[in-house]
Amino acid sequence: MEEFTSVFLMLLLVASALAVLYVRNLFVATMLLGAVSFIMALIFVTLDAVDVAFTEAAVGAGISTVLYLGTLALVGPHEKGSIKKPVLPLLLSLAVGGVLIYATFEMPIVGSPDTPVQQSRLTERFLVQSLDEIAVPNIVTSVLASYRGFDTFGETTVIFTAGIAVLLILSQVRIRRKEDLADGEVEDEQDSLEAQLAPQIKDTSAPSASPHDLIPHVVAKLLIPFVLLFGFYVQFHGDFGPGGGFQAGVIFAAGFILYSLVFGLEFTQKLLPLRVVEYGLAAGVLLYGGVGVVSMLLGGNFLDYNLLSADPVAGQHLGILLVELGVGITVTAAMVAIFYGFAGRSEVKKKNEVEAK
Amino acid sequence: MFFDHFNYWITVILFVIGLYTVMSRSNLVKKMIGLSIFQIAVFLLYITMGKIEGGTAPIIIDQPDVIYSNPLPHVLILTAIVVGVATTALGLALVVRIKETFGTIDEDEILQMEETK
Amino acid sequence: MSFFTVTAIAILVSVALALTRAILGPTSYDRILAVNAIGTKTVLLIAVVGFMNGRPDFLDLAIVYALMNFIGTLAVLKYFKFGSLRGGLSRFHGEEK
Amino acid sequence: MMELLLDISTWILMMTGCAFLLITGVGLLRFPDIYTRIHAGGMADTLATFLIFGGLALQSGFTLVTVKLVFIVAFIFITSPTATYALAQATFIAGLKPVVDGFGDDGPDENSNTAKVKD
Repeated sequence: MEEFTSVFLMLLLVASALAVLYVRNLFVATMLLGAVSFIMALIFVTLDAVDVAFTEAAVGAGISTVLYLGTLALVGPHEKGSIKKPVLPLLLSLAVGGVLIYATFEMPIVGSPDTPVQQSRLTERFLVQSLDEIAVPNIVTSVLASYRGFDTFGETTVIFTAGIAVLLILSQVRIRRKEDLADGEVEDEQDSLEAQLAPQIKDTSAPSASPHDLIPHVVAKLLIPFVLLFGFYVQFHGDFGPGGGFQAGVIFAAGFILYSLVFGLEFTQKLLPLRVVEYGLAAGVLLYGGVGVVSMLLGGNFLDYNLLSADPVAGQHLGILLVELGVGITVTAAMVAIFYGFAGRSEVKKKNEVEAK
Repeated sequence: MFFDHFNYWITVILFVIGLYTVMSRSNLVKKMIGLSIFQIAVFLLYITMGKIEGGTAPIIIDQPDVIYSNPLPHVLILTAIVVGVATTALGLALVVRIKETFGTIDEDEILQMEETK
Repeated sequence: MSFFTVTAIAILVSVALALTRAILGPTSYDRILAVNAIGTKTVLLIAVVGFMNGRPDFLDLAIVYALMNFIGTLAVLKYFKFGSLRGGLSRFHGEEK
Repeated sequence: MMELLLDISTWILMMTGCAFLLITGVGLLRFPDIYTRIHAGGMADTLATFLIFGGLALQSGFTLVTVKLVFIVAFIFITSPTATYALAQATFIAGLKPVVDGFGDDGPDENSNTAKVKD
C-alpha cells in the first residue's frame, strides 16, 4: 500500500512539474509550484523523512510561495515567448536524461538494506550509539545539532548571509536617505517618508473601511498567538518529535508574515522593527558560535557539548538546546528580513514612479 | 521488478524538467522556478537513498526490532531546503533589481540592450 | 483491507481530481481553489498515513500544513486584490480602480 | 465487543468522509463556474475532514494524539471557511459573474467578463 501511495504521488508530482513548465503565466506557475511542494512533502512522509516533510511544508508551500508572489508583484506576471528556438535545449536535456536513466540501473534497489548508505559505519553509530552518547529520541536532531554541528553552523551562516544580502539588495529607506540628505536631517527623512504614505494608509486601513474583510482580520487575530505558541512547541519539542530550530524559525516567521498580510507592513514593522530583525539575524549566529567558543574555553574542541555540564549527556542536551535556539532565531530573522525586503520594495517602486511623473 | 528503480526515474524526469526550464525559458523568474524543480529532484534522490524497506521514521520508540530509515540524508536535506529558500530569495532579489535597472526580466532583451549600448 | 487504506485511496483520487482542476484552470481563482483543496487533502493524507504506519504521533506535521495552506491562500488573494503584499487586507477602497 | 463497535463506527465515519471527499473532487472538476466550485471545494472539505478525523480519533482513544486531532479539526474549521470566503469575495470583486442558466440572458456579457480575468 505504501508503495502504491508513493508511486501515485510521484506521478502526480511529475504531472504538476510538467504543468509548471508548460504554463506561460508566472503567477499560475507559482501556484502550481506550491502544489508540487505539497505533493513533494507527502512523498517525504511516505519515505519516512518526517523532519524533511515538516521543513518542506513550512518552506516550500508557505514562505516560498509568498516570496515568489512578492517578486511577481514587482516584476509583473507575464512571460514573453522566447526568441530562440528551444530545440537544442530539449535535445540536450533529453540526452542528459537518457544518460542518467541508463545510470539508474546501476543504482541499488530502492529500500534494500545492503546499500552503501545503509551499511555505512556512520549509520550504525547514529542509530545505536547516539542513544547512549546523546540520548535524544529524534536522531535527526542529534545528528543535525551535535554530530554535524559544524555543518549546521555553516548552513546557519549561509542563511544569515542571504538575509543580509537580500536586505542590502532590496534596502528600502537607505536609498531615499542619500537623495534627501541634501535638504534635511536623516531623522526627519524617515518620518517624512512615512508621513507621505500615511494619508493613503490611515483612511483606509481601519477595519471599518470594508466590513467584508472583518472575517480575515478576526480570524488572524485569533490565530496568531496560537501560531507563535506552536512555533515554541516545535522549537523545544524537536528532541522528541519532528521539529527543531529550522522548522520553528520558519513557523515563527510565518506568524509575522500572516500578521503582515492581514494588517499591513507598517503595523508589523512597528511590532518588529527592521533593526530588531537585523540584531536577531546576528544574535542567532553569535549564540551558535558562542556555544562553540565556550566549549573551547572549557578545554574541549569547538562545539564539544560534553563539557558544558558535569554530566556529558546533560551537556549534550544543553548544547543542542542552545544551538537549536540560535538556529531558530537566525532563521526567523532571515525569513522576516527577506519578507520585509520584498514587501517593502513596492513602496520604493511606487515612490519612484511618483517622482518620475 | 518494475518499481525497483522507479524513484530514481522520477528524480531523473524532474531533473530533466528543471534543466529544460532553465535552459529554454528566457524569463528570469521562470528560470528560478526551474531551479526550484531542480532542487526538488535532488531532495528526492537523497531521501530515496535513506529509505529502507519496512523501516520507519528515525525517531526512537520503545519497541523491539524496529528498523529505522537512515537519518543522515534527512539532516542534509533538511538544512538544504532552508538554505535553498534563502538563496532563492537572494536570486529573486537580484531579479527585482534587474527589472528596475533594465525595465525587463527577459534575458534575451537584456542581452540585446547590452549589445546595442 | 483496513479503513485507512480505503481512505488513503479516496484521498489520493480526490487530490488527482483537484490537481486536474489546478492544471486546467481556466481562471486563476479556480487554481487557487484547487491548490487550497490539495492542501487540505494533504493534511488528511498525512494523518491517515501516520495511522497506517502505526506512528500517529506525527500529527504536528498536519498542523503545519493547515497553517501554511491558510497563509499561502491569503497571500495569493492579497496579491490578486492589490498587486502587492504591502498594505493591510482592507485597503482595497484606496487602491481599486 | 467494544472494539467491534468502535471499528464499525470508524468504518461508517470514514466511509462517509471518503464519499464527501470524492464528491468534492468530482464537484471541483465538473461544476460549471467558479462559485459552484467554491461551494463544492469549501463546504465538503470541512465536513469530510471532520468525519475522517472523527474516525481517526475513535481509533486512537484518549491519548495526546486525539488532542492533536481535535486541534487540527478546530484549526481547519476556522481557517478553511475563512480562506474560502476570502476567495469568493476576491472573485466577486474581480468581476467574475456566476453562470446562471435560465436566469436572465446576460450570457455573452458574462463570457466577456470571464475572459478578462482569464490567464
